[in-house]
Amino acid sequence: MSELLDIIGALLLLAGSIFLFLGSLGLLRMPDVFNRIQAGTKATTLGTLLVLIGTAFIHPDWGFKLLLIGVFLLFTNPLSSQVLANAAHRSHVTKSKLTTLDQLAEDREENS
Amino acid sequence: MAEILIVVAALFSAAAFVMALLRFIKGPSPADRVVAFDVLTIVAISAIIFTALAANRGIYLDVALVYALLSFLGVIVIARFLEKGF
Amino acid sequence: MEYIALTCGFLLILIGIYGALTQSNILRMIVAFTLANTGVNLVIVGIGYINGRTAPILDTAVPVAEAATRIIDPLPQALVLTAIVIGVGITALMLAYAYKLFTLKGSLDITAIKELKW
Amino acid sequence: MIKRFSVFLIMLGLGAIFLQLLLQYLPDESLNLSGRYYAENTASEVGAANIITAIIVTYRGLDTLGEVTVLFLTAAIVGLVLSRDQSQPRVKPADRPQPGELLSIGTQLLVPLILLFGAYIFINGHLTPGGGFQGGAILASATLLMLLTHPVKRFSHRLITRLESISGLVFVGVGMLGIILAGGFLDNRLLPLGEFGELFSAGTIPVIYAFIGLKVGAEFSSMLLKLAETEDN
Amino acid sequence: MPAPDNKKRDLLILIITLFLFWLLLNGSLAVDVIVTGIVVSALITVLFYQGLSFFTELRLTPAAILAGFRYYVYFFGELLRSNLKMAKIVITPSLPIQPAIVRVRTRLKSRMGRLMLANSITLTPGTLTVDMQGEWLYIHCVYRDETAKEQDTHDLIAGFESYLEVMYG
Amino acid sequence: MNAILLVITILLGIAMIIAALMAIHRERSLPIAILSAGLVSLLASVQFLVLAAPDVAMTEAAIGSGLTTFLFFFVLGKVRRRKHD
Repeated sequence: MSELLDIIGALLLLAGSIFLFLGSLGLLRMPDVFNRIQAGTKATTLGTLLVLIGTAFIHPDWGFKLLLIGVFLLFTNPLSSQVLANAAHRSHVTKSKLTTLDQLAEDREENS
Repeated sequence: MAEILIVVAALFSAAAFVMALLRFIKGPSPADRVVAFDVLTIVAISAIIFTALAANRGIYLDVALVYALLSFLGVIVIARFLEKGF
Repeated sequence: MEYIALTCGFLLILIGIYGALTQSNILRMIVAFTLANTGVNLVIVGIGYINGRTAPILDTAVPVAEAATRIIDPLPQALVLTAIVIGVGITALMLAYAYKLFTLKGSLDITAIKELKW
Repeated sequence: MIKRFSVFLIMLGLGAIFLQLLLQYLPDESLNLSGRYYAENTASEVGAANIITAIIVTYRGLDTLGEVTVLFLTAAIVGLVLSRDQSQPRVKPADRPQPGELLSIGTQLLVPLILLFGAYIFINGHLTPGGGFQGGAILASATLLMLLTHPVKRFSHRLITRLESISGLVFVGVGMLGIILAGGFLDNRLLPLGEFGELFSAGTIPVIYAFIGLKVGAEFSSMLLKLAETEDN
Repeated sequence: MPAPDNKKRDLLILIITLFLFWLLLNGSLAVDVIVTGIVVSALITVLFYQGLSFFTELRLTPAAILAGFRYYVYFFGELLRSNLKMAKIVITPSLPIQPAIVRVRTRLKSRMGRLMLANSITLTPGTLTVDMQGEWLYIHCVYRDETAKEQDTHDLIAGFESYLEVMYG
Repeated sequence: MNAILLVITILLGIAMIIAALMAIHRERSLPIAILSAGLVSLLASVQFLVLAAPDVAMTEAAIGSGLTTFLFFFVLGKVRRRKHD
C-alpha cells in the first residue's frame, strides 16, 4: 500500500518538476518582462504545489506543514508578481515589439 | 522505482535552476533579473523539499516556509526600489 | 560533499577579499565584505559536517540513545549562527557610516576622500 | 600599479594558504569530545531537542548575552550616526509613488500571519530549527512590509524601545535568577524540565528565547525605521 | 466606521484564523500548544486593533460557503488547464504570442473580493494583473486576438467573478 | 538518494561562484551587485541545509539574505534620492 503511495507521490513530484522546467524554459525564451513573469513565476508556482502534494503522498505525517507552505505560496506569489509587473510598468521597461495594445499606458498618459 | 523517479524529478528541477540562472546572468533589465531571482527562490524551495526527502527529516520544511516568506518580501522590496517608492 | 562546500567557501572568501580591495565605491566594498562573510560561514559549517550523518535535532527520526552516532558536530553550527547575526550588525554599521560619509562628501567614491591620505 | 601588484600578491598568498588547507583537510569520522558530550548529555541535562539551541542558550549563554549586547550597541550607533541629519531640506512624501491597492490590502492580510510565524519560530526554538534570532528577523520583516506599504505612517518608536528594554531586562533577570535558584547564570533548571519533546519543556529556554526574539525583532525594526526615516525627521 | 459589533466580530475572526494557522504550524493538539496559541493570537490581534475592516466582507451564509467550495474547484481546474496551454506555447519553436495590456471593469465591490480576483487572474498563466485602480483592472495577456472587441475582454474574468460575487459581494 | 544531495551541492556551488563574480563585476550596476550578493547568501543557505545545518540555513535565509539585502536597498534608495535633489 505504502509502495503504491510512494509511486504516486514520485509521479506527482516528476510532474511538478516538469512544470518547473517548463516555467524556467519560458523564462528563458519569452521576449519581455511581462511575458517572463507570466511564464516564469506562474508555472513554477503550480510546479511547486505539485511537488508539495507529491511529498505529502510519500510522507503523510508532514502534511500540515506542506499544506501551510502551499497556502502561503498561493497567497504571496501572485501578489509579488503583480507588484513586480506594476513596478516594471512604472519604470518604463521596454515592451516586446509583438505587443499590440497597452491600455494602461494610454490611461496613465491621460491622467498625467 | 519510486527512488528513480524522484532522482529524475530532481534532475528536471536542476535543469530549471540552470535556466533561471542563465536568465539571471543575461537579463537585460533589472526587472528581468528580479523575475529570475523570484524563480530561483521558488526552485530553491523545491530543492529544500528534495533535500528533506533525501535526508528523511521533516523539520527541514520550516526552512522552506522562511523561503516562501523571503521570496515575497525580497521581490516587493526590490520592486518598490525600482519604482522609486523609498 | 564537504570538499565541495569547503572549495566554494574558500573561493567566496577570495572573491570577496579581491572585490573589497579593488573596488572604489564604498557600497560595492561592503557588498564584497558580505560575500567574504558568507564564505567564512560556509567553511566553518563544512568543517563540522560528517558524511552520512544528520542534523543535531532530536526527534522521532533521531532518538536520544542513538544521538552520538547519528548527528554531526553541533558546535560549529552554534558558532556560525552567532557569526551571521554579528555579521548583519557589522553590515548595518558599515552602511550607516557609508551613508553618513555620503551626506558629508556627496560622493560614494573612496578616491574622492583625501583628507586623511598621506 | 603598486596597488595592483600588492593586491595580486595578497590574493596569491591567500590562495596558496587556502589550497594547502583544502588539500590537508581530513574529514572527521566521528564526533570529537565536546560534540559527543553535547550529543549524549543535552537531553538529560537541558531537555531541549534542538542541541544547537541548548548550546546557544545554556552552555554558551554568556556568548549570546554578548551577541545581544553587540546588536543593541549596533542599533544605538546606527541611530546616533543617522540622527544628526536635520540640515537638509525635507522631502515631501507626496512625490513618491504610492503602493497599489493590491499591495496594501495584501499587506494587511499578511502581516498578522508573518508575526504569528515569527512567534512560532522563537517559541518552538528548542524543538525545531530556529530560535530567537531567526524569529526576531522575521518580526522585523513584518515591520519592513508595513514600512514599505505605508511609507508616511509613523511607527510607535516608544513601543519598540520599551519592548526592547523590557525584553532585555527579562533576559538578564532570568539569567540572574538562575544564579540564585539553580546552578548558575542562565541555568535553565529554574522551571521543571518537563517531558522531552513537549512545548513546555526544557526549563526556561522557551521563555528566554521568546524574549531574545522580541528584543532582536525590536532592534532590527528600529534599525530599519531609522534608516527609512532619516530624511523625514 | 464599522459598528462596534462588527469590530468584535472582526477581532474574533482574526483570532480564529491565526489560531488555526498556529495549529497547522505545530501539527499537534496538546494542551500547551493550544494555550500558547491562544495567547499569541490574542496578542497579535490586540496589536492590530485598528485597520481590520475588510474581514467583515466575507459572508458566512451557506450559499457563500458552497460558492467558495465551487470556486476552489473551478480555480484549480483553470490553473491546470491554463498551465498546459502555456506549456504548449513555450515548447512551440515559433513562440506564438501576441501580448497586450487590456483594461477590464469588475463588478466586485469588496476589497477582499477584488484581491482574490486579482490573485486568481494572476495565478492562471496567460493573464497577469498589472494594476488595479478602483473598479478597473489592467490585465496583461500573452495571447490576444487582434479582432477581439472591447466587450469581449470581460470574458477573461467572468468565471472567477461570478463565484466571488456570491462569496464577498 | 545521496545522488540528489550531490547534484544539489555541485550545482549550488557553481551558481554561487557565478553569482559572486557577478556581484563584484564593475560593469554591473549597484542594484544588480546587491541582488547578486543576496543570491549568493540564498544559495549558501540551501547549501547549509544540505550540510545538515537547518538552524544555520534558517538564520542565513532570514538574516544574511533577507535583512542584509533590505538594508542595502534602503541605503541605496536614500543615496539615489539625495543625488537627484
